Amino acid sequence: MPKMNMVQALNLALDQEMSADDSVVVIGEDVGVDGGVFRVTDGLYDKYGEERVIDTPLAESTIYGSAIGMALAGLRPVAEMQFSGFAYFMLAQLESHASRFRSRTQGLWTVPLVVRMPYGGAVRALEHHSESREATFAHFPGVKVVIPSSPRNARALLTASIRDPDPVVFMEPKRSYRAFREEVPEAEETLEIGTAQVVQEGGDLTVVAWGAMIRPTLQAVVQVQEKRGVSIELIDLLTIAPMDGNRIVRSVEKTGRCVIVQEAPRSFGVASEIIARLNDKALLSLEAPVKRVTNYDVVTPYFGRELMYIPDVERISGAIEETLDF
Amino acid sequence: MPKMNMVQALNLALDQEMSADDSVVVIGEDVGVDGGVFRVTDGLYDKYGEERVIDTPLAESTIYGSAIGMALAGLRPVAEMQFSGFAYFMLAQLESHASRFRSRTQGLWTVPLVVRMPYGGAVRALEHHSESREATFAHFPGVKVVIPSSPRNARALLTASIRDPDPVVFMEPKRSYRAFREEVPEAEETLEIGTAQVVQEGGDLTVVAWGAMIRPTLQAVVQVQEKRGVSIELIDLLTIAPMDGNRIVRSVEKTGRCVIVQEAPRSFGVASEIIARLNDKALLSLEAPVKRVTNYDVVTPYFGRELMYIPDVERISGAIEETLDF
Amino acid sequence: MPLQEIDNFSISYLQILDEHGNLDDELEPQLSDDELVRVYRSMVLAREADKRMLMLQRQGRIGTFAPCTGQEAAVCGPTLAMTKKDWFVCSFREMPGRLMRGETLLQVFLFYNGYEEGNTMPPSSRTLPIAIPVSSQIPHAVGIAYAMKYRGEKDSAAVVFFGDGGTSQGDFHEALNFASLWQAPVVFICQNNHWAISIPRNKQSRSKTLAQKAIAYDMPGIQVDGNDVLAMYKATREALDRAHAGDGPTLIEAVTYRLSMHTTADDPKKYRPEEEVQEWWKRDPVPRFRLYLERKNIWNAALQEDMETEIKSEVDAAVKEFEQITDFKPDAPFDYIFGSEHAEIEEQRAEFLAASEARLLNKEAADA
Amino acid sequence: MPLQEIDNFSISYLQILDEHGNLDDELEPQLSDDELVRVYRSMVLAREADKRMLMLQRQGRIGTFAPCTGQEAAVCGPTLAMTKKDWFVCSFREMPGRLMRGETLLQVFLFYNGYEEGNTMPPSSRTLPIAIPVSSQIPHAVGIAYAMKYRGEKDSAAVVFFGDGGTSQGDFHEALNFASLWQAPVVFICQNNHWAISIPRNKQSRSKTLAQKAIAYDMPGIQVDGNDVLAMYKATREALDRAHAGDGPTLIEAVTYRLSMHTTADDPKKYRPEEEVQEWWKRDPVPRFRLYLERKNIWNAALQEDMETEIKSEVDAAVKEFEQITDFKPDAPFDYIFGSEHAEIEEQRAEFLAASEARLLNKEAADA
Ligand SMILES: Cc1ncc(C[n+]2csc(CCOP(=O)(O)OP(=O)(O)O)c2C)c(N)n1
Ligand SMILES: Cc1ncc(C[n+]2csc(CCOP(=O)(O)OP(=O)(O)O)c2C)c(N)n1
Ligand SMILES: [Mg+2]
Ligand SMILES: [Mg+2]
Repeated sequence: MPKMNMVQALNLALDQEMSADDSVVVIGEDVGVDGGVFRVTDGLYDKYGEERVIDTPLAESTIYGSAIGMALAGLRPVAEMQFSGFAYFMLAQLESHASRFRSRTQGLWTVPLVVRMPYGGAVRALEHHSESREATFAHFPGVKVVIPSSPRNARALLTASIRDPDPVVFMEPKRSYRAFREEVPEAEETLEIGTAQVVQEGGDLTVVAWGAMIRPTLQAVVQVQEKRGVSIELIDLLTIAPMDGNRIVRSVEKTGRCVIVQEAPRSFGVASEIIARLNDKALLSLEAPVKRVTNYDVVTPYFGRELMYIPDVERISGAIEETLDF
Repeated sequence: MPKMNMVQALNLALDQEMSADDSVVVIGEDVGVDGGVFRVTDGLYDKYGEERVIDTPLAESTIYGSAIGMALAGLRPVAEMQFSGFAYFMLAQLESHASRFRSRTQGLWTVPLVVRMPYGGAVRALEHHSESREATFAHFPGVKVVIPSSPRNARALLTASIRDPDPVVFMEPKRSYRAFREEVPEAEETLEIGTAQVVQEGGDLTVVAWGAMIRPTLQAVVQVQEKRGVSIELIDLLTIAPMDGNRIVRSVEKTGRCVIVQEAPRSFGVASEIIARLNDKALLSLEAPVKRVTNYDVVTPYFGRELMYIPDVERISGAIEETLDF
Repeated sequence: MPLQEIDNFSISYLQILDEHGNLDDELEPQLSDDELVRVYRSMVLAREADKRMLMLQRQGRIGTFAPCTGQEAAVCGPTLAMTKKDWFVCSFREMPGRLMRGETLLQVFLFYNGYEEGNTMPPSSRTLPIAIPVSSQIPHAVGIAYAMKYRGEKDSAAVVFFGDGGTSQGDFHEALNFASLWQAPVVFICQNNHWAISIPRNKQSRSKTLAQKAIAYDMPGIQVDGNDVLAMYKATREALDRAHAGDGPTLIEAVTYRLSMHTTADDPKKYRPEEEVQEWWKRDPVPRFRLYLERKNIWNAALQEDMETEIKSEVDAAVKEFEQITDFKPDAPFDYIFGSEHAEIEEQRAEFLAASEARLLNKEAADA
Repeated sequence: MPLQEIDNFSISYLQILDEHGNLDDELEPQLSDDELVRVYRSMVLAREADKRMLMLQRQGRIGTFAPCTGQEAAVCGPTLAMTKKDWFVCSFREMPGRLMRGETLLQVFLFYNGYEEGNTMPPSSRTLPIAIPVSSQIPHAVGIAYAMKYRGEKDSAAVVFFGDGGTSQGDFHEALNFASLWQAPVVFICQNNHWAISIPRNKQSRSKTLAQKAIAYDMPGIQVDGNDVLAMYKATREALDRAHAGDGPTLIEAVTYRLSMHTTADDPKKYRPEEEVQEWWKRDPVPRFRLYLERKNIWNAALQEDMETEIKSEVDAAVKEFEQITDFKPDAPFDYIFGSEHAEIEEQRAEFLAASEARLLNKEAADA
């Protein structure tokens, strides 16, 4: 199996789906000739031509809105928002239409449409290039929100998203784009949307994380395990909505303790929803309050201060230890 | 004190603030000659003229975006979104700018800008006119989100919002616009933003609600109190963000039980954040899981089915009883 | 070369049958008698449906709706020019066109009575459901047109309707720009009915015409008498021909008038002079077109009477049928939220059903 | 009146000093020698700053930035035409103008090194911070202009900059429409530098000029040689005069070129032919304007040399000063999230400070 970084793995998924199905088209700013500002669509323009790899004018609402039209007419567009920070411009189209066509028409009309967007911080970027707002999308009924964490699951989830019958917001942790390589099978591979994954099993505490947070979380887990001789279960959420709450509940029923690592600001984030699910179904199993390790409720500072705000190994391991000690 | 409905009370707040301060201007679709589709701005056009009560073209992003400019230049605009369902069109301006100017410039530039929007269901309206998406706004750091529940607190909170130094999203429960009257003092009155209110004290269980949910919740509370001989504390959130979590925590430390009533779909809503705060600070006081009474994670159905989906007295009282019995 | 004129543009106006019934023979489109009667009947049916729905709404038997009275020609003319292979993408005020596309009054009534069951025009109808957020449907039409072009369906184009207010939205601008760059087969039809709720046309844009907005995109733009069904037909037909031939999009401004209220929730007296409305009643598209048919000797009072009787009973029947339907599946929203099954949704459905049952039991207990 | 032309429009082009240094005497603006030298120096300073920042970026000493090389005339000409009472509303590529408005290189470097401390032009400067979401700043300018009009500040207008890519955004359209309806004192300056990252101008819009988009709003629109600082000055001056006189907004398309990369994160070789870039170097606005100054006998090689030395040391000094600043308050973001105090924020600040302290202690422990 070839080793790939996440950019290459995403490119592989797009390439294979495009080659298998000519209804798959790619649309966005700079996705064509330039191959995307992160090179995720590199080579596709040369291979599939400008009709299938569509360089658009600078207008997020109509990139997404016209992709809705394409999906209604039978295509399977994969739209790109250059950065998730500019996705607010298309939120009306997502909320008003993509998420609603199926319900509006009792299943007659559907919008199988993936929108990919790099998200998250720690890449020394300018303002608006560092946010992590999965909760915003996840709160819209009818939208699936997927966040991979590694090259292999990124490829499998993107493939599954393209084949999915519903609108998918596919958020790519740009910090992880080139951070590491992993073996990715040439042969097609998918992962079920709506299913969280146990990265490692453990009995003393459950940690839930997703996206770029998986790597520092795993480091923290290993560190605390070594230091304290405990075993920690790590769950990678992978799908934010609809959330696989039961997987987390089962784990916490076993471990009794839970830490959630969220890159986004604290309040009204995904971690709160996880806590609510644990409250619903596993309250009596809890031996300590669930701990949220998150960014704070401030505007993400420019990159000079950014790394002090995003959860890091130290804060995560600190939270794990505190929760073990409670 | 004159008795007013919420529309009149809001109108009073606008009128008094406009008369006291000529930097206050009103801007939006149909807010002028027509007096707003719900008549909240009725009479202001005649009184203050078209320069201060600005009928705009149909373009939410620039209604809000130009209001940002007015605020930067020293005015205190009160913008109206005709319905919260169309506020997605201006979310980019809210997230990218209104919420950020203060942080961006370390306090040098600020955006004292209120955006009013009718929200919520149960008024037999067409699609997009029934949603309750306070959580979407609340998750953006730098934005204050305020939801009144009665004529009197609506007036006091709108006055406070107009005087607030920060961007405020002021969500008006349209179902409550004309549902009842209340005495509202002529003399100016404000309520502190960021502070929840105890509507009634009680020792056996805490109920938290906001907006249009306050009325059915109060009914349910009274019903269960009578039936069961218990005393229930009812908290009206009033400000969604920044949330007065400590007020709820103190209450639940006392009662040990909590029910939250949320008109919005369940997942990633405000109720989850409240549960997370209780988990943080009052977990050991909890004698039962916190119960969420909410809409479901579906697209709000058209009005034929809508009332089955929005929390009602029966579902609320059922949840209270279950939580008491746990 | 200091200050130099480098380009110029013009905008034209099309009218074939004027408000007095005068006809421009040279421009008269060649339509069969059947087609002429079909479009006339559609206009009359729509007018009658509006009336009945207003009554039903006032009686609380349906919810809010947006009447199309006065704009029948501006909607039916273009719809007549379309084939089933073309896509009909509308806003919320084009019921006359929807009926021509095959939607039934039953569906219309169900929809306006708050049931998704009214939205049952399938994808094969190429008729999209109503879109409420102003102008949000325009990008859809452009994407559909792109798909048609991509699939090589040369006789398929998208026709999209929106209001004068709609021209102010960002989506209008972005979508016209995309369509122009893609040379996509789209016909943009602006229903300039002079009002966007209480905002008059001249407070929506300072431009003298809305058609001239096409110049920004190097797109053909034309202003048409929107109360002249022949002109609307012809302008759309020509735009569709261009679209089908691969020559790209067109913007048509239909100059018409909203003779009724914005929606049943609106009171136009608050903002609109009654005299203006009266002026426009004189330009009513329906009698104008009837006169044309009569002059062509394909219509007369007897035919009119028959048709009116027929339409009335058609509407009566639909109202009756619609009010008999009551077995709406309460938990249908859970069926249609996703195309795949998810535990969380199913758990919530169970909770919903349990709550419904509890409600029922309580009710029975209370009733007993 | 069947098919009838009802309106027509034209677009003009302004150039005063052409790329060979030929001057149109009649159009030449009457600027003092001081003003001419001031704007020339600004252009040269900006060019030098771009160079240095590119170097710093490559060395990891600052972060991503968007060079303005090639567009100095298109930015500095308009800025020269403004007074302190006018508002400067820019995008992310107008550093030359920001410097003219009083921003220091120190502020620029701090900003691009990831510190809000660089954003310290106060409201009294009437110079807004950089706006990154494309075209999102245009509505702000319109609102500011409205406020000026409302306050009766007749000598104040807003000048707003955006790119050719920016014309595709909905906010561009909506804001121009508002400005036109309000007859607000705004000058819209489109920096048509022919590229929006990898998208060439002709894939951004099919219209021959971007200036003609003004026709959609019944607004004066003009295309100007953006590499001719005299023409840019003059066009802006006239637009500002109109704005100040209450005659409303103007759209100016500055035809210029992005000689450098989009940002330091971009590699234009991937999409842009080198020959095109070379062609545009021949139209470089800086030497063209120098020639003009020399022909006017207010500039020569000695003055040039002195100025270059001065600028170099100015930039050196700023770099040095900037790199000495290291005492950034870690928890400043908590100070500036709201204008009022809130318990939740303060509790989180305490948590943040505790975590920072723990991190420090851990580090000391590890180091020991
Ligand atoms: C984005 C959005 N904003 C506001 C509304 C509320 N609204 C419904 S129709 C309307 C006016 C529409 O005017 P126009 O486009 O001229 O169409 P008309 O109603 O005249 O057919 C408004 C403001 C809406 N539906 N969508
Ligand atoms: C709304 C939005 N979408 C995407 C981007 C990413 N982006 C930054 S600059 C740019 C191109 C801008 O082109 P243009 O408007 O011509 O300005 P130029 O960069 O040429 O100065 C893009 C796509 C952004 N900043 N904002
Ligand atoms: Mg209209
Ligand atoms: Mg450009």
